[in-house]
Amino acid sequence: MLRSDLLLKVACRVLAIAAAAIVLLVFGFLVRESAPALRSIGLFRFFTDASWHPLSGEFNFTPMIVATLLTSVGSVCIAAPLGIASAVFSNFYAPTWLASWHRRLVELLAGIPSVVFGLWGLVVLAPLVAAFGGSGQNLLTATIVLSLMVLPTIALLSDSTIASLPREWILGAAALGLDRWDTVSRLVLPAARRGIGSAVMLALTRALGETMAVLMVAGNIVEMPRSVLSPGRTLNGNIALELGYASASHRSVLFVSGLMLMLVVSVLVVGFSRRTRSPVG
Amino acid sequence: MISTDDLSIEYNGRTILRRATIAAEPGRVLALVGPSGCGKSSLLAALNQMTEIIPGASVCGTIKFNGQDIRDVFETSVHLRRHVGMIFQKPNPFPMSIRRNIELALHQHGKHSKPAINEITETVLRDVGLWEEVHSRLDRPALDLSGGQQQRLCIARALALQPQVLLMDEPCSALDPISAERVEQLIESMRGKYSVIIVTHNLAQARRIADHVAVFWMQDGVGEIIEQGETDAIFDASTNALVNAYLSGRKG
Amino acid sequence: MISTDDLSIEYNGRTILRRATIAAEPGRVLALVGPSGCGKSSLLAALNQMTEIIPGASVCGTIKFNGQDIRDVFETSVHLRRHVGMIFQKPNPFPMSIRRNIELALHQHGKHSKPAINEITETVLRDVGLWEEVHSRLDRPALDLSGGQQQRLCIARALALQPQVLLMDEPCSALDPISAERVEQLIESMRGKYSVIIVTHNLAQARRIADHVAVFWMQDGVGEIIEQGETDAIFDASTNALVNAYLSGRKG
Amino acid sequence: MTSLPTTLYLHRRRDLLVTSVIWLAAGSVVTILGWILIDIGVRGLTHVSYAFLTEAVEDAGRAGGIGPILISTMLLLGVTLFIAIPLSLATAIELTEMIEQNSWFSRNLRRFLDVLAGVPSIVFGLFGNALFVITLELGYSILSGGLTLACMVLPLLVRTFEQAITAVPREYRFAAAALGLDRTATLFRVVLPAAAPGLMAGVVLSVGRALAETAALIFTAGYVARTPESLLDSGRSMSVHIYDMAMNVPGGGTQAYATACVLVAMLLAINGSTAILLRMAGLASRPGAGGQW
Amino acid sequence: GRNTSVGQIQNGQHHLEGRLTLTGSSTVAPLATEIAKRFEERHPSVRVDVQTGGSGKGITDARMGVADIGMASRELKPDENDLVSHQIAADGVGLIVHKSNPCSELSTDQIVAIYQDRLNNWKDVGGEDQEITVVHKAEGRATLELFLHYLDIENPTVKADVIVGDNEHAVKTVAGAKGSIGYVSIGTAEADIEAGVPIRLLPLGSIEASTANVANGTFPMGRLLNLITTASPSPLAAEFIHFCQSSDVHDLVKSQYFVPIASESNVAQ
Ligand SMILES: Nc1ncnc2c1ncn2[C@@H]1O[C@H](COP(=O)(O)OP(=O)(O)OP(=O)(O)O)[C@@H](O)[C@H]1O
Ligand SMILES: Nc1ncnc2c1ncn2[C@@H]1O[C@H](COP(=O)(O)OP(=O)(O)OP(=O)(O)O)[C@@H](O)[C@H]1O
Ligand SMILES: [Mg+2]
Ligand SMILES: [Mg+2]
Ligand SMILES: O=P([O-])([O-])[O-]
Repeated sequence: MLRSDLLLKVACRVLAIAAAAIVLLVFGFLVRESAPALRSIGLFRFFTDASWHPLSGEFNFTPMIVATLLTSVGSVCIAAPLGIASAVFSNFYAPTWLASWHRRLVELLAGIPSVVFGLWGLVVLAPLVAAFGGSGQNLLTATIVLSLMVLPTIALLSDSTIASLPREWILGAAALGLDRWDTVSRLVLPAARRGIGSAVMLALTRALGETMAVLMVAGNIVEMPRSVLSPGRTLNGNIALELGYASASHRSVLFVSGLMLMLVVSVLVVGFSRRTRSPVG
Repeated sequence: MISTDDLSIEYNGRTILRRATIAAEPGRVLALVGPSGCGKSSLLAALNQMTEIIPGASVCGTIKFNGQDIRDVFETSVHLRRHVGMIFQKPNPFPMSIRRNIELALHQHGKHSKPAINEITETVLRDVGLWEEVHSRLDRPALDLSGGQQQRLCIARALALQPQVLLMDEPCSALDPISAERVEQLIESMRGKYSVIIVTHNLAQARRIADHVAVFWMQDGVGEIIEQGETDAIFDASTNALVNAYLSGRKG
Repeated sequence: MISTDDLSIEYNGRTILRRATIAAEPGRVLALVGPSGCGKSSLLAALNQMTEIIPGASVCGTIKFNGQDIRDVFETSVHLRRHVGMIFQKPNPFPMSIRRNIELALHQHGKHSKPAINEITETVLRDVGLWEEVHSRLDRPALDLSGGQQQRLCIARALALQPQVLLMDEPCSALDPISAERVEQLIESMRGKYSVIIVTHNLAQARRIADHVAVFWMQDGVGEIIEQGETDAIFDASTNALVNAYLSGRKG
Repeated sequence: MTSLPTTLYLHRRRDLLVTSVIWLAAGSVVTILGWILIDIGVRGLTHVSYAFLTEAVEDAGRAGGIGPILISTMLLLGVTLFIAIPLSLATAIELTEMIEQNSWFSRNLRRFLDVLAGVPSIVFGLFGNALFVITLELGYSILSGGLTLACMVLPLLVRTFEQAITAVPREYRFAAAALGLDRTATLFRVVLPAAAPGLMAGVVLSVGRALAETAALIFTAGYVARTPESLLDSGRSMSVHIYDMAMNVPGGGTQAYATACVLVAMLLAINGSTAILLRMAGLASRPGAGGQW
Repeated sequence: GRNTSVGQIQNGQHHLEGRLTLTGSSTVAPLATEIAKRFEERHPSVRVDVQTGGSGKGITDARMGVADIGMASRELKPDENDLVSHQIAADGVGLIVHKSNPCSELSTDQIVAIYQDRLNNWKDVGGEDQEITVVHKAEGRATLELFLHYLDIENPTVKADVIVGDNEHAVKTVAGAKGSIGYVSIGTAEADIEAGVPIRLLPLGSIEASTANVANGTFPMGRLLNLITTASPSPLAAEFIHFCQSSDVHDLVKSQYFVPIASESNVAQ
């Protein structure tokens, strides 16, 4: 092998490992910071305590885990159909000029700060949702705001997956007299399901990780949600809300919620990659 | 069966085929031959209105089905394509099971009963000589088949709709000689049942299977049909010097 | 010049070419003909060790350059390829300017002086008859050229390295007849200067331009060379029935 | 002729229905997102002026402009891309060109990056604070912030880079190899230039993501609204400023919206200029494969 | 540490140089930023970096030496008495309701009842027939501690409908929901009312919630904004704190809607 090629190979390997190592560093950091709490409180009480009042020594995370999963899964459930529809729209239904404008707009939205989404949710959306009673800051509002934030991710990645399908398939379908929707629903979407699946997965991790916007509209009460109109607090909202005011032991407990969140994400990611690796029909 | 009248095709305003007039007769095979780029594939695409979904393509002139303008006969191009099947140069089975590949179009065209579909599946797979080879693995991915098998599956899939016309764009050129021969036999066996229009670069093949031949040539950068007629007449007794040069391999 | 000795090629353990022995002589044109899928392109790929970068491909047997094993002559395949150029069926200029397309390989092979590069660029573009057409727009994207121009640019790009052997895989088959003729003339003009190995499906073309012909056939699903020799001897006086059938268009 | 008029009639009705649903879905996506954009524009656009872009922050942000904040944002972005692009490019190359797909290494590398994509931004903030600000003694600084953001956009960049590189036609690689280019040259002179539109799209997405980040920056790049004199100075990014104006400084609302307008304009400019750059380099992006129906 | 000041007094009082880092309370940060700017103008070789993050962070950072000065919007707790606090301004915490809410006054008992969910309709306290939405702050926040301390209740007994973080979060929440009640820094509320945000400050007992009443000491729910240092701050830090407490910055304190502290106290306290 040529010297330059060897150099490239080594450099890529080293940098790739470095990139992967960042996760380990983050994990290590979280473990280090949460160790005191885990040691003094133990894992069990995070699920069995009566409530979340860290200053009064009560540390129940369960409602927050539930709220986190509800809002992020819910937002993906809203965003996925819309995002996929938007990708199908720009590939099959929109006139060419409109398709490119549509793409551009969605791209633009991918870059709007979460604070701005949160602000919009707080100032515009929540008062509308307040018509159902309360402050309008609840899991529903949070889910809607989150779904808007992850929508561009799903739309753009699905779009590029669909756009990269072999054109022969689409011509073949047309030649068989399949109409547009049959082509999309029976051929394009099944063929693109891997790419779309990983777009949805990325959106889900993004939704799980979002902090500021959710914090601004979720209501942040630590309570088992009774309906979508109940307020709720997510794990990362919890960190952002309390960390700046936390004393040493309280702080450590908050890191446990960070660790918890990363575990949830890891389980989802590993589960997902297991599923997609199995051969597709 | 299907015919054109002074058909011209443009891509993005550039004419690539000028005033082509052809006619496919029921049960006969028409071969389109000629050098690359003179619009043979484009003409096929126009015949089943695939040009509609090719960005930038526009067609002018009339296409007739049994003597009537297709726009009067068929409500939409989807209806037309049910009667005019098409096979491409590169086999393009869908990324799903063999069975699904055949079912898909049947569903679209309103056949949903399981036994009926199974029956059609078996019939068409037998027709293309694939049944023996694949009947035990109908639910395996079609992409696992060899190239020749894939192409025959594509033909079977088109036959399932009981089309009246079959358009084939160099159906053998991506296949190994044995598969190619099978496909050729298949076309042979369709004579009398379907009207077939086939584009081929293989002049010997054209001679073997076609009843009629249309020879395309490029004039001033635009494709044209420079001669057409009975196969033997064209191959043996053409008076056109270009055609003779092309068919004898001296040009193109 | 370049030759093989009992070369076999496998893809993922499946042999597709068995014991091929060919020899390209300096300044002469060798044509490889035969039906699709019997390993002609694969043989070309093996000759300049492109098989190294095709996943699953493996080659056994020896390849010689001027009588010596290429592994002894050249340190790496990169060095070999500088002496053995290759042209593909589909013109594949890089998506950058015409000038960059030619410069790129020169840079790699150690030529950096601007005037020298400009000179080579002009020479090779003249050699392929493209200079008049493009000299005023050398910095425009190569993809804006027509197919025929692109193919000639690809040839020019290969010639810039002053290779001793040129491998061509159906270089005309994607071109319109006029471009194809120009490329054919170009090959004609290279006779005596380069050793050329060309794969073609156009038997007439093979006859027109080749000094030697090797005929491939598929035996039990594996490609083989069934006959080779002087062009006229093969076309007119082959004793092999298969070869005769193929060359006269009755098979394949 | 065995035509099936009833089902075909149904199909036509269905096609109309589906078409309306898809247009409706795409329309509502555009409407809601357009609503947000217009909301920002209406509340902030009148306040944007040349002075707003250049002046210093006054009265805790209620008065003056966002000059220093723009500069800090640019520097942060610069550091982020300077670190993240080579790192992600190398990782993407490793994943696409160097190792077997589906090998143990590639599977786990991908998994790690996927997990990284799910790390909450606030955790990135705390992590960056512990690692860069404290352990590496970089302090609250543009450098710390940029490094943290680089870790954050890494998974997104790697994924888009990977897609862009695999989309480069194999013919280019073959052509390059046939010209005797070695792997390094093939990669850097042929494959990456050919992938440039896709790579750019990835960079633009990541820039958007980096520009949008708040939580991670408060704890790393900090809050100082002065023009930074070096990369070791603290600097406030636009989104931190938006957050502060909206959530912490009473009467800062207009400023928050005006800053958001500038941010959106900046994204538009970046989007537009990359498109122009690519066109100038003769590297127009690929059209979609669906085509028109 | 990269944050340690190298402040030194050269040529007497007026040539200072070095860098100071402040972290902590988001309430104090905007004010500190403005004071820092003026301080830098007077001492061109000094850089004062103000970071935010919350009172808790300010106290921790000051103790660990990560920051030269911490900012806190609350008093130091008994377990924090290794540190020294320096008051720079005062602030009050007032109850806010939506502007359209006719309720004119709440007694302490009523507030407690509302926050403990024993009273949940405005008509019971002189308003319209509308449910009360209770806006509360997150555990650890200084305003929350002051509020609970004033009402003399424990946080776990509070049954809130919404928990918010920063003051403006509370303001925007109350402005967006007609039936809500919350509590924020009086300065914040006044600034927002001035800017046209539809909220209203409720009197506490019968005392008007206003910065004026905080200044004259009549408003009962007041708090001090503090700078926190270790027992021996660097000379530069000491000089800065001294400046913060001087009348030179009273206009800045007022412009940030806080109340200047009348008497100049000693840095060393
Ligand atoms: N989608 C398209 N957009 C623009 N131009 C096109 C398109 N498809 C084909 N062309 C051009 O139209 C001309 C005719 O192409 P066509 O494929 O019909 O020729 P052909 O006779 O089938 O050639 P071949 O024998 O190589 O298949 C060519 O110059 C080609 O470049
Ligand atoms: N990369 C590859 N991986 C696996 N199989 C391959 C690959 N390339 C070619 N083959 C197979 O090897 C056989 C020979 O292919 P090759 O392209 O060499 O034939 P050919 O003689 O050039 O045919 P044609 O005339 O169609 O170009 C074919 O069966 C083909 O399917
Ligand atoms: Mg064609
Ligand atoms: Mg080949
Ligand atoms: O940031 P605080 O002032 O609420 O501690």
